[in-house]
Amino acid sequence: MTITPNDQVRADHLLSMDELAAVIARDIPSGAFVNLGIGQPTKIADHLPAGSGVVLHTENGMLNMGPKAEGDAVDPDLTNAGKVPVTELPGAAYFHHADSFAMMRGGHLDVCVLGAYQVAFDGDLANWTTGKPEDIPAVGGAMDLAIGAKDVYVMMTLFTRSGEPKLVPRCTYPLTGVGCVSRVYTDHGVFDVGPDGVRIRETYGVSAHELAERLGIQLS
Amino acid sequence: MTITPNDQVRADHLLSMDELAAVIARDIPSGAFVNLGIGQPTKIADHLPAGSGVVLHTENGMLNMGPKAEGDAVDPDLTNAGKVPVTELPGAAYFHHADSFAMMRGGHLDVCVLGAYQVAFDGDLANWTTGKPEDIPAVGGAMDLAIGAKDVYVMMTLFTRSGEPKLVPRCTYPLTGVGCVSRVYTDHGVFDVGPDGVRIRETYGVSAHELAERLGIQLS
Amino acid sequence: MSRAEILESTDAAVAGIEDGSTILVGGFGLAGMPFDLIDALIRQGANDLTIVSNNAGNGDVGLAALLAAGRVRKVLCSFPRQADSWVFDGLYREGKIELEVVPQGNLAERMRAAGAGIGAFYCPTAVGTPLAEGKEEREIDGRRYLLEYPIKGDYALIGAHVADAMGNLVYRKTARNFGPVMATAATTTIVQVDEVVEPGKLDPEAVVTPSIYVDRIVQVEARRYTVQGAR
Amino acid sequence: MSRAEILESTDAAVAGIEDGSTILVGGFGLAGMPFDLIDALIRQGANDLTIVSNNAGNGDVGLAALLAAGRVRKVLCSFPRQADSWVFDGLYREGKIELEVVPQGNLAERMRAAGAGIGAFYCPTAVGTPLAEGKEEREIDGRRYLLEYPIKGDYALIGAHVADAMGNLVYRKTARNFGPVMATAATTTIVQVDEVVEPGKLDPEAVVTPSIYVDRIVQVEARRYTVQGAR
Repeated sequence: MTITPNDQVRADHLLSMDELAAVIARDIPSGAFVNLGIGQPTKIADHLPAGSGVVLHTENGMLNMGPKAEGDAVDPDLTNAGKVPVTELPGAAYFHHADSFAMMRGGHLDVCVLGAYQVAFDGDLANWTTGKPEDIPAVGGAMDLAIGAKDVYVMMTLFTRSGEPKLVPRCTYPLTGVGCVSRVYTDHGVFDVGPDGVRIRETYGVSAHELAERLGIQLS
Repeated sequence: MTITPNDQVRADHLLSMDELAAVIARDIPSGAFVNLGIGQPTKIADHLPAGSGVVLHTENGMLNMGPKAEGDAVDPDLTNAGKVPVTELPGAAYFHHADSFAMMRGGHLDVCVLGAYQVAFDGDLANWTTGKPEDIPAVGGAMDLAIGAKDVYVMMTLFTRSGEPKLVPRCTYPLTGVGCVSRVYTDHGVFDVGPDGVRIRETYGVSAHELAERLGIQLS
Repeated sequence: MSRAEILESTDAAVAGIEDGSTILVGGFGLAGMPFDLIDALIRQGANDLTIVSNNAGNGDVGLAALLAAGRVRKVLCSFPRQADSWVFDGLYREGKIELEVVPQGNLAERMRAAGAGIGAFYCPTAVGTPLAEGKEEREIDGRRYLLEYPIKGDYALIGAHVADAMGNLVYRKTARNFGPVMATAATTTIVQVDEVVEPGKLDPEAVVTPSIYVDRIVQVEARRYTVQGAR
Repeated sequence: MSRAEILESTDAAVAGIEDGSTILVGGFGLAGMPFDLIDALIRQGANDLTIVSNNAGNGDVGLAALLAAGRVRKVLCSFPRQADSWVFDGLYREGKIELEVVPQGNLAERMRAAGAGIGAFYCPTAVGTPLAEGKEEREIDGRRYLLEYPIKGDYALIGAHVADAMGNLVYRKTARNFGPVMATAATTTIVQVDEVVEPGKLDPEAVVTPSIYVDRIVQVEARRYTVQGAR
């Protein structure tokens, strides 16, 4: 396992999830078709520049989803995958679930951004269940998204509340997908992952060397 | 192979294809969803009684197809599977080819009526190619229709121009489907076919015994 | 299936559903959820049911009420655990209900396969995960796939927006979700709609579920979605 | 695929198609046939093509003209032999073109599989017939099935009725046929339409091909379908 350090520290502090959402929004190519997972990734939509031409997909059956619906615009027949009322932009299209997941699984989305419990250096993803016996398993569309988009990004804090790294040599939580993640955005920095191992792209409030050390990886 | 004779002769002459179409139209249940194959079976539509509620499917992507289009009603974007211009009835629906064939192959049509080169006593069907080296093979939707409808009827003359039976112990032409035909309507009579063998339902201008003899079958 | 029947009441629409049936229930959260048909099913009394639906009930209404009435033996769904799935959670932890977790796309595609006459299909979802256990794996063109089988229903209960008297259906926005797929996968499809119109009133280019897939239709009062305890 | 491009000419729309490409060509007879794109493809000059289409050309126009120009190595289709398929018939009898006959439903479903990420599927069509030769057979729940693989295109050339500037498409009547399926199965989908409108002008409930499947759009003159020699 190699790690390519990049000592260009891009911020003097750890990023908030909102700041991180802005970083991800900046990296999404203009005109891309994108699915934003339930939870933190939803924030990314608020940071997409006007005129970016990014088209949002929601797996419950819609392309060109608009922002959250407020007040009278709330329509219980129009929600995102998190069941939050949303709006429709000009040029939207609705389709049923088999067509929506065919779109995902057929590799037509350019980017999807998911939360995660753990990501492995080789791109394995764990984000659907802790596997604890008392947890009721629930997968939703996570496994379909993991294998579906051309690029799967993860958005997460780099460490758990108790300080354990979530970017790991090998996932200990049950997998969602194998080798499917290509990039990991965290409050401490951004990492490329995959068959060639992990590479630090940029860091926030910490040097790449310090980060490598905390992740327990020897720099080559 | 057994044959159950039924000496109730229903006509004093062999039926024309038009008369046979009327016989088949009479047997199609009210409200049924039906696909009429290219060629002779198309005639059946002209004999469906008003108010029969029969809904016609055409595999190029339509339910509730109306009669042939004439004059100004001809629209090159609206044809049947034989590429003949047709019309649309109130309550029609259009769908693409994958949806149309899913409808057929999923067993949702009640009846389809096909032409045939040969039908075997056990319901095997041969209607897509003679298998002669000089013939260019072309199958269209024949194999999908053969396995798709709840009841597959065949409409054909009982003998070739040279007098060979087309209802045979075993097909010599290449098969379209195995054991898929349930009933055969011919100018000489109507036959049920299937795993229990062939049964004569009614005859036209000929007795069941005479017919059995011409088909080369010993009555039990 | 022959022509759709238009029924006067939801009770007539669910008549005859047998104990032990597999029932496909449409909806994603509240959107497209056939609440009136589920209420009628609770009154009808069928027992020992297998329910196929995206979720396993919200709050104390709809599927949650059917579960609470003890009518359900097994649930196939993608996402049982939600903030307000307390009825299911309780039954599950007490071991009173079986659960098969199916990835959402597989749930949809396996029902499509049932409706389309596909015997089984190779799918890339869940390869290498715990949900691959017991499934046949095959490599095709360098990619790993799992073999998935159809999910067929005895009945589908779905919600749509408008039906014509032939049985053609249109839906509203993301309330479309599982309805069109479930309609193809069930022996008998029962639909609650906001409105029934004469044939010819729906645009044939915009029909989503063609009449061939619809058996029984009942018009219901417009639903207020501000259901206590369900979101 | 990123946002659809709207091009000024059919020549621009077919630019860059490489020799040896597999091209999915929409249409069933004349309905939905992208004549203008095929004419541009003939001018463009790509050679050694594999064409996937329901028929193998009618009369002397469209696909028949592409075949006559000697650009096609192989045809996958369900029904090559027609009253007016003399161009194909001649090439085939002279051994100048390869033919793979595919049942019409398999043609559609195999392209759907390509678009939907399905690795392969078991299908009841053609069991026990000469078209089953070389295919894997499996019995599932007492019924026999053949294993069928996806058909993927490098390009799809299709005809639609109206596009919005995002790339959403609607079709007209039975001219819809293969277009929506082919659009999902090709790396690059090129569409000729009668009209391009602003986003928001198409009813989002009635869009048949969502914009994600469309790469290039060109508006063409309304076609007179009374083509000599083609029906």
